[in-house]
Amino acid sequence: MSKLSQEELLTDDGIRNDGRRVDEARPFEVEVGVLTQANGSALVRQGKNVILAGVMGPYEAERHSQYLDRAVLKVRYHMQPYSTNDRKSPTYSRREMELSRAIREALEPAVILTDLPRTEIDVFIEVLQADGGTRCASVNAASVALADAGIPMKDLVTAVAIGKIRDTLVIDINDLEDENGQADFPIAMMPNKDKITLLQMNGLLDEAEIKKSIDMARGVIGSLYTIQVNALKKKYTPLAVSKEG
Amino acid sequence: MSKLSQEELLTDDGIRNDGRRVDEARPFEVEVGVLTQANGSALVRQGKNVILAGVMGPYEAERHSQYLDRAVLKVRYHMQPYSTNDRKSPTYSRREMELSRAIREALEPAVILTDLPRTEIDVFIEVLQADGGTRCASVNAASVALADAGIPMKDLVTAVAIGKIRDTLVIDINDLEDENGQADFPIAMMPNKDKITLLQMNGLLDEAEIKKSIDMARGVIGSLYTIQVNALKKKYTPLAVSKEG
Amino acid sequence: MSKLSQEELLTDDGIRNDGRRVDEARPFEVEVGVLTQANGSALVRQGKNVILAGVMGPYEAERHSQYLDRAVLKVRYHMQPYSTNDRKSPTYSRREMELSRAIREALEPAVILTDLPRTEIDVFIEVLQADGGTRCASVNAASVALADAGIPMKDLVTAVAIGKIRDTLVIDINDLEDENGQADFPIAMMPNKDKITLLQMNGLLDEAEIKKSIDMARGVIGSLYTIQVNALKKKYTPLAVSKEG
Amino acid sequence: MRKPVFQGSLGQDYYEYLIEKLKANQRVDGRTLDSYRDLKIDLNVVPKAEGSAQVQLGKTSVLAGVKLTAGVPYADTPDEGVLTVGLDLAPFAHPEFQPGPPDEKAVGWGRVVDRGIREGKAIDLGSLVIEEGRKVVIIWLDLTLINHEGNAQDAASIAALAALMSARFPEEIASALGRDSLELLHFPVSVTLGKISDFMLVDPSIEEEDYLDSELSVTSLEDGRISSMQKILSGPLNEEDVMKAVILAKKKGDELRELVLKTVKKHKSRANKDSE
Amino acid sequence: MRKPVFQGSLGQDYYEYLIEKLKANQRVDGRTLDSYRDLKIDLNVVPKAEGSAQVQLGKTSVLAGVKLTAGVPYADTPDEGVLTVGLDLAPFAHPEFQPGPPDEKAVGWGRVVDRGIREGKAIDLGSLVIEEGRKVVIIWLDLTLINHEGNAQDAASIAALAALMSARFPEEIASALGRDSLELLHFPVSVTLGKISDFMLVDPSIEEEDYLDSELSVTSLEDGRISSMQKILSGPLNEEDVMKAVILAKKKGDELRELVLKTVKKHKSRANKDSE
Amino acid sequence: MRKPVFQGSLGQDYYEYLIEKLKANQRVDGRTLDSYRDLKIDLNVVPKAEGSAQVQLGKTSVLAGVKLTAGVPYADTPDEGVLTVGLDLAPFAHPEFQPGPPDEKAVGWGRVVDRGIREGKAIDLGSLVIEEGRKVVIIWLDLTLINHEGNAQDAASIAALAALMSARFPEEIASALGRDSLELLHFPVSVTLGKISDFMLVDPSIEEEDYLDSELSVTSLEDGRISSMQKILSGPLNEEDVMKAVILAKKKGDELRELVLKTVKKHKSRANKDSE
Repeated sequence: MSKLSQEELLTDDGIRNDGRRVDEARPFEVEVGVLTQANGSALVRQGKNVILAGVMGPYEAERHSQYLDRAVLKVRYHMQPYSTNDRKSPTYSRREMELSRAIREALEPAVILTDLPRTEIDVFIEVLQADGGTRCASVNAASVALADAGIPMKDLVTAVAIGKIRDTLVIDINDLEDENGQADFPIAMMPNKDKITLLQMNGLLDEAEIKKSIDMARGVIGSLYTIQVNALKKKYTPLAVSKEG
Repeated sequence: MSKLSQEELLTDDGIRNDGRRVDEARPFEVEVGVLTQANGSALVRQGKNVILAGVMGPYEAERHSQYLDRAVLKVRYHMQPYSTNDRKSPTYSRREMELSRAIREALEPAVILTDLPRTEIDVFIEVLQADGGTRCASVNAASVALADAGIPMKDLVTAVAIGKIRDTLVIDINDLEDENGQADFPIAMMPNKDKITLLQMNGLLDEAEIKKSIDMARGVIGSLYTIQVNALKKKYTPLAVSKEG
Repeated sequence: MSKLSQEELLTDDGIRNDGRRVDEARPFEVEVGVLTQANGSALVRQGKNVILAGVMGPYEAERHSQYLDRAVLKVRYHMQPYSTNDRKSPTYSRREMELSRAIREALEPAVILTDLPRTEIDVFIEVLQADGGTRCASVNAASVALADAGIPMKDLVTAVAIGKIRDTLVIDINDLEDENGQADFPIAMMPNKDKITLLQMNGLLDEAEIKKSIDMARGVIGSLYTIQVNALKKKYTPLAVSKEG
Repeated sequence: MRKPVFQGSLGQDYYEYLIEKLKANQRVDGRTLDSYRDLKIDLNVVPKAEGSAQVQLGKTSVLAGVKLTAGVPYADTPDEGVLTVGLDLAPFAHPEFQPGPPDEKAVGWGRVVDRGIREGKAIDLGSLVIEEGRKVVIIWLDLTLINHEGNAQDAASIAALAALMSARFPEEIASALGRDSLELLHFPVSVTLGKISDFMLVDPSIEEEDYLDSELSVTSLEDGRISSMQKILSGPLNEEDVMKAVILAKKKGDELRELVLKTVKKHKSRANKDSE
Repeated sequence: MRKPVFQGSLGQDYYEYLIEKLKANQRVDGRTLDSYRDLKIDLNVVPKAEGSAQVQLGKTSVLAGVKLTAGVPYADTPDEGVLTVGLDLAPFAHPEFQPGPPDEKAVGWGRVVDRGIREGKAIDLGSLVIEEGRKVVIIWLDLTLINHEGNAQDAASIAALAALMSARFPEEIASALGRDSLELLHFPVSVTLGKISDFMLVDPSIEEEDYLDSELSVTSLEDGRISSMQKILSGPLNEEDVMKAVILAKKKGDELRELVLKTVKKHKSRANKDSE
Repeated sequence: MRKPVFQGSLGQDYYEYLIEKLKANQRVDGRTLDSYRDLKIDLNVVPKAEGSAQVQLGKTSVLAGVKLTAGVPYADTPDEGVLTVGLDLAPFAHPEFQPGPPDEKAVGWGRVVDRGIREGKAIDLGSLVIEEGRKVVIIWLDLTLINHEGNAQDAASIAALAALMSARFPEEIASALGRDSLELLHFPVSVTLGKISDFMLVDPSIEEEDYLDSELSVTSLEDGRISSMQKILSGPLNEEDVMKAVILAKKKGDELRELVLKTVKKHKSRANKDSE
């Protein structure tokens, strides 16, 4: 991918490389129940990200990994080889391990694990197309899939990444902004509880920018959450990866 | 390996590169009971293929993989690094996994698995020298080794690969014919039942050629079968990989 | 590492490349109880080798690997990537597997395994800096760590490598002498029993040289043993990898 | 986990019900023995890939992604491009699938797709050389089974063909080769038949798969030739079964192929219109 | 193995004792909520490495080794050196650690160190080019947790910084680049805070870690900017928690950084004296 | 799985029977303490390999295959060919063997063969350079234990020597080097001794191996020098044991070596006759 200057990423008029304003999130679509063999599932399109999440379980956990007083939640985030600009090896990488953990810990506070002792719940996430902020889009897909599976939850979890371009904070960064920008700051929240469940930051931000980022994220997350909830209210949709499908 | 033309593989007089006629199988030898630690074993030489098969078991299967009403049959096909023209990595490859499965499914119909509930039978195959049609030679070795181990069987399984050279169907193709020919069509049968238990085809054949291939295979398989049976009637032979040994 | 001639390794005056005489061992230091989470531990500096050994257990062995009449001793020798002149891959290598076994078998005769039926004892060895004879230094560290863990033992185990340079036997060879010398002959003994528990030789030695090597080793081992015992008598030392620490 | 020999996961009663139906030339989902479930093909579903397709065969769903890059040829074929086929089972596609490297099943499905294309000479690998011995086109064809409701084999085969046909070279390769797509020479399509008792049926559903004695996948070309056959499962076949399968595979293969060609054509004309 | 949700390994009583203490702004080992355990830094502990450091934070001990070699740059950054960070858990460092490839925990700690350095632009990778596109400096930073008594994250971060600062190029590289060390532009230091109930405390001990609801590691630079943040564990945080953590991280980061800088300075002047 | 300390798989009675025999300088299979089982060597058993041999020591059987290819030397030895030794346990060779990467046992046997050859300078690696720093001969020596009835070590050592001695370069290498075979400088042969109680015996059978306290493999050359020693198992040895083993290893090594040399010579003269 060629390198872009800060000016190419954000014009003097405040327009970003994909035409958005600094406070404008990407198109966000959620389809629920798109798989038949999973207990719950969701397809999320966030910008050009296409993320499929499926939940298997709850089922009885194997003896050596079960807890007497709660469920075990496992998360596996995996990218398909064709999902990225350069072909990705299908082998599970350290980065995928790191993201799987971050996503799991983002979801755990919302799942009422103690309602399901001795069981295991598996969340499988496949990135079909990646466009920056895949971990946020994955959280958005996974929390809806968990709800679709009927797993008891305190709240949904909703996520968005704040970025910094040309010393300006921008909302819901895409691939080019992630690669060439000054910061990548993914945040997940339980919207109704105003609690942060995922927080990672790479880049350079000062104290004030961090505070402002969280406030910006809170706003977007409210809108995305509404879309998640509406999707859950709709009935089963046959899976079509393509928007036109 | 240098590429050969169809004319080099089959002369106008119908003579193949190793001197055989189109309907002539390669020399086929079987020795039984060549190993002392295996419950059954066989060494097969089919052309320049040298294949050693050993059967371990039946023994009690591990709890999580056992069936209450039948035995589990496992097959592992493995090539020694020195068995091929170019040195092969000793690591188990996808191709070896694919062939192991094909060989297992070729043998399963002949083994009376329900006579041995809760047990496991392991068939290990080592290719010591490869010369085209190793999967067929492996089936021939493995079915004799199973019989040598006293495993109850409905029939032996016997296999041969039909090929196509210069638009002519030929029997029991060797390495050069496999690499440079127009088709590779391995077939295994239970000879007394006239049932096909392995069938794979790579190349380009039309409907009539497919039918003719099966008929040709049936004929050869009858001859090979007789050699297998005779070998089983002989007593223990000390293992000598070399023919002169 | 550049190659050195025999004359560079040993002068006409009998001085080795690091200033030692042929019968002079390297500085040898032992610190005991340097780790808090291990049941026993020792840090050994033998020349420029820095070796850390930690013992976990005895703890109840897993069912499928436990013995009713004795403990299982496991040893894992591992080199840190920065421990060698060229960076070593952190992946566990065949050489590390080979050395782990040699060290385990060097220790086993000294441990009274039958005093601890059904248990497992794990000895973990990390080479922090390598300077020739790491397996001997590892044996020296591990046997002290076992004693520190309170594992019942018949004797300590003490080791040193004899080498051959310019057709002369030399004691306790370093890295350069190992790489460029004529032989590497590591020997471990239970000093009070005068029993050999590790013996490996690479190089070219005749019968008389082998005998002389063992006798030379016995002498050094006596001195090293005293240092091991004294270290065990001292109290807990906070872990400092550096000598000056 | 594999099922016991004489009993599928739905029990012996279901088996008898299934056989009863088959005797009346019917299947439990209402199809006849030689009819496929509905087939739906979406193209360019992963725009970041050079080619992509989603195939829905009933509720079975397979995604195919094609990446086209420039790379070094194999030492023994310096004058040919490279085709690499992989097949991944998404762990949410079926409760029995486990994450990790492809197992025997996945390898098998992937190899049949690979062989059907390669042996059918669908792609002229010799036309993919940028600089002999140094730089050729690498075709990465990656398939993902995202929902498994039976007959993953044929869905994968169709998805692979559709993705390859609709793939476009990245600029650098297009200008080096002077054309913008792979231009297939042949159009291999797999047709899978299952045998239960004495009945042969096409496009088995997942409920039927549980009771199959054996399965035969036959890949045919548009000219009626067969480029790959693969028997799986441990039940034996008769010669007549095989010949019946070959004939049926050609017939059904033609129907499936036509749908692929039509879909790709429609897609290309729409794409051309969009770019005008 | 992970602990049950509402109970650390020392039981419920210990939890109540811990909370009681925290209410009085005290911790079970006598510290206040915002105080670190004793920090000890030894440099050049592995002389065979180009740089090395051992950090002891209380009884937690981390070793950092830096190897500097010449190698080929990544294809997409031909004008930059390469930084590679690995973190290994010595199996004797804690009873729950297993030998083998790094697990989720080890990967996490290593990545925070990596990102703190990389995102903080501590090293000018552009200055590490020997021959553009062909030969650059490869920095192998390997960390080993040799005794785990809590807060491995910060110990690793400090060890990494100290090892990088004190590293010296091998002769060949030094003469090619015309300088003998990495010359850091910034000095990132991680400060880790744990949250138990409503209390935020720095530098959690291993006993406290067992009862933490969540943990936040904040890496700051000497100019007050933050180069990396990482929340772990499954308890949620409020916005105020985060902002409180950022402020505390800057303050404590300054203290820790000063000690690193002082130690390295002392070491270098001693090394110079030795070489005179 | 390893056996309990004080009991082999055939029980305590067998142990006492074995000791009783040993006291009378006899072994359960009728041999004296210092006699080998029958040794049979077949050459060129895998004609596709450049060299190969099957060794049968009693019923223990090892196959050695040598492939000779041209390849790139190691960076630190640009003026030397490469020797690579691997040893594989065929899973049918013994009920305790598992398929998969070589375990501790297999690695150990392979390494002793490797070291015996390498340290004994049997092959002049410096004579295997086709183009310095770029192209040298790679020797792939792969050993397969196909039937394990005890003393796999010595069978592997003899098979390796025989295969190397009888190997012939492929044409391309032969013409580049101006000779057609490896031309060994020395002939290392391993002799393995087992210790049970106070008895040392050579060439232990598999029944005896179960009761061995320790084992010592000594590789000697034709000039009486020792090129490798390896003690295994957890029983200790005395100095006298070692020296006794060395003396016996030289004596028995000479006998085994003579048989190898004779077999290779016969094979070569027959091969020459065939090619006339």
